[in-house]
Amino acid sequence: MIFYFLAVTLILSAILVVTLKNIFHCALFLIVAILAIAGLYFHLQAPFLGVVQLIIYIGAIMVLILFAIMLTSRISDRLLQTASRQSIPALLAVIVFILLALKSLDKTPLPAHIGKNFDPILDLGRALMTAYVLPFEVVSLLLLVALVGAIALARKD
Amino acid sequence: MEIIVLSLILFGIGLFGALTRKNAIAILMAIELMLNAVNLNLAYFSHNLSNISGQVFVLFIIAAAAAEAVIGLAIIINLYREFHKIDVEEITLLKW
Amino acid sequence: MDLAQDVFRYVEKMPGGNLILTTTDSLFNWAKANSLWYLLFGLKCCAIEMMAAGASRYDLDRLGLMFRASPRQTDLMIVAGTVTAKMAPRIRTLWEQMAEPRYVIAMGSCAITGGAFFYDSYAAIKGVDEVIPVDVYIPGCPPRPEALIEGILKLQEKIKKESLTKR
Amino acid sequence: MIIGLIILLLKIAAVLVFISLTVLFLVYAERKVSAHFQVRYGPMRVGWHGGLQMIADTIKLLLKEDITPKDVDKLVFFIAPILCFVSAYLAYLTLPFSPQIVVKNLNIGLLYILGVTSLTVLSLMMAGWASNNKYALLGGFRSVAQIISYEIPLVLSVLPVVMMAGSLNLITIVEAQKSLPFILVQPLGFLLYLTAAAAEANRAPFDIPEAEQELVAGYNVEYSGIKFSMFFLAEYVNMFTICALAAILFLGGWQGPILPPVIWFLIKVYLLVFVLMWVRWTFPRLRIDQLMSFCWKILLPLALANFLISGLWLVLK
Repeated sequence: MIFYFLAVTLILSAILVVTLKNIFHCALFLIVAILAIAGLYFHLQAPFLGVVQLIIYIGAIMVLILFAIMLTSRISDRLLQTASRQSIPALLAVIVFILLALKSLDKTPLPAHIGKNFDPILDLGRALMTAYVLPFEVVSLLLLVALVGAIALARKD
Repeated sequence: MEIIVLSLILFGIGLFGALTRKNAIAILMAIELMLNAVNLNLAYFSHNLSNISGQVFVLFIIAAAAAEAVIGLAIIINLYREFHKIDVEEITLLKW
Repeated sequence: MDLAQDVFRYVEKMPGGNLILTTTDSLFNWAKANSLWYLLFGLKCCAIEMMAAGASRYDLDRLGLMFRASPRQTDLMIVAGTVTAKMAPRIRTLWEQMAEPRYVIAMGSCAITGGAFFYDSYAAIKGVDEVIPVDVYIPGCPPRPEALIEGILKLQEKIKKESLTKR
Repeated sequence: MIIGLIILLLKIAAVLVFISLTVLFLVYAERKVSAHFQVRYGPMRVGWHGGLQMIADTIKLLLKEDITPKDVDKLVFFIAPILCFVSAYLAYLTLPFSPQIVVKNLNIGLLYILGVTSLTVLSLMMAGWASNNKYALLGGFRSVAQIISYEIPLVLSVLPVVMMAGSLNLITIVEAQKSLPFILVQPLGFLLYLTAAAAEANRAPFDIPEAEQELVAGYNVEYSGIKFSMFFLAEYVNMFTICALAAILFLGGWQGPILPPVIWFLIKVYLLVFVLMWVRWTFPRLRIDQLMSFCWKILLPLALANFLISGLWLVLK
């Protein structure tokens, strides 16, 4: 029940993100889509992911995108140009892609749900600090590099 | 099962947006949609197989997405300063 | 506000409607009279007296008056000082930006009639009521803070006589 | 199932009503405190010592004309205050007033509150953009830049508490402070939290987004009537939230002798609220560049150092 509600919200807002003409509204509907995905994470018993989605996607990434929109356009430029001559081939390509993927999904035997109980937060912390400690450090390095790179790109010299 | 189809549709919508949009920020938003579709898949399999690795990878992808958004937006702001527009079809500096 | 007025016009016709109406009227008028937020806006020397009235010794906050900088959120405009021909359109704009119900106090002789600039001035408007409607006039050049407070009390009395059906 | 749902809804309603009344009291207290700091009396005419002042203000704000200017983005202009209001209240879904009085005790309560409060940023941004007014836009820009900058020292100053309690659950964090409240171990962390949180809630001396002298009224310039009152109330709800969080994380929450837990909790929260008001009416406002450099050059290194030292201390203990 909750799942279908979230799924419909997600699909509708995602369609609006890629079709609306006003880019600020696009970004707002992207936020709705991200909220729906956070809800789906809670539904999948991954509450930590849901909250991280809230903090990082909405608190940081979407705010950055909104800032970029405000800096590069005005409220009076209401219309966003879309390449209409590409839309029909793009639609065809997307449909073919989805059909192919559905076909392959049909042929693949999916493993049945293993009802093993696990504490999502405790296990996540353990996994990050034992098996995945090296990737974890590499991610922090990546973030540092991105920070330096963004400052180097965006500063006026 | 439904979630895989859902994430597939979401990925398709994101792909459509990335193919048709001209505005660089709109393309970036479509790419965010695609990343989220992948994350949803990983979280679903983590739940289904009772294996925490999927969630760990979602965390890594979110970190990578943040880095990508920061660098992408810095580039877009720079482009706007240079050309006063951010339509990807009109910025043809690297085209011969 | 329009919707409320329609509703109250309808209530007035019902039996016993007048009783409901007077009770709500007095409640609403009490609220409006005791929470006059004034616009952070002064024109000339009278503005100094207005600031003094807002500060420690006279303390307009006792009467529930608080200043807001944005005209959208204010109820009362205290026109304190000479209205010049150049400033008049701005005052008109500010008044138009204020949300209903709104009140205006003309403070000091310049805002009432042009005061010392009544004769031989090409720049001064002869009274702010040529630009916007005024509810209370406070004479003086400039009026002392006590006079301003009395003017505000008079305005509160005036508000308490209002009715929702006719304004 | 249904009974559980009804009980949950009743709990939510009770908390909402309590918070709304508290907020009305806070606005009144702010006016009185400010007045007494400036050797004035504050509201005196409406009720005993102006006690009914907030009721008069509320009725008047509800009666005011609700203006929607001509060239605004109507949908976003309408949604922004609602989002601001709702996101301010969402934090109370997991904030415990005592071990029993909590709507839903989440395992990741602290993270949830931090995540939900980041929704406020969006509403401010939407309000600033949709108003189609340069003062509103500048106010929105400034408040968002300020809030997302101060979120980093805020989170870093909270992390040592999480390390010491070993949990993100707010009730567990309070119970970990049975012997001594964390403020005695983490005095620097408490100060950093309070500073960063005051900036998060746009309180003076960090209230640059609302600087009347330069920006008229910040992001809510074009709002009037009931929409403005939503922003106004959300601001005070946020102030109560940060003080409640500070009481839970650093002052030992509801723990104290003799008096019942809820009373202890409220005493601590109101004490912190009073400290914030005291700060507001004592210090002058910072400039925007001073504000930013204060965050990045002073608060952030201090928070990092505090984090590192507490980590080392916990490992070596």
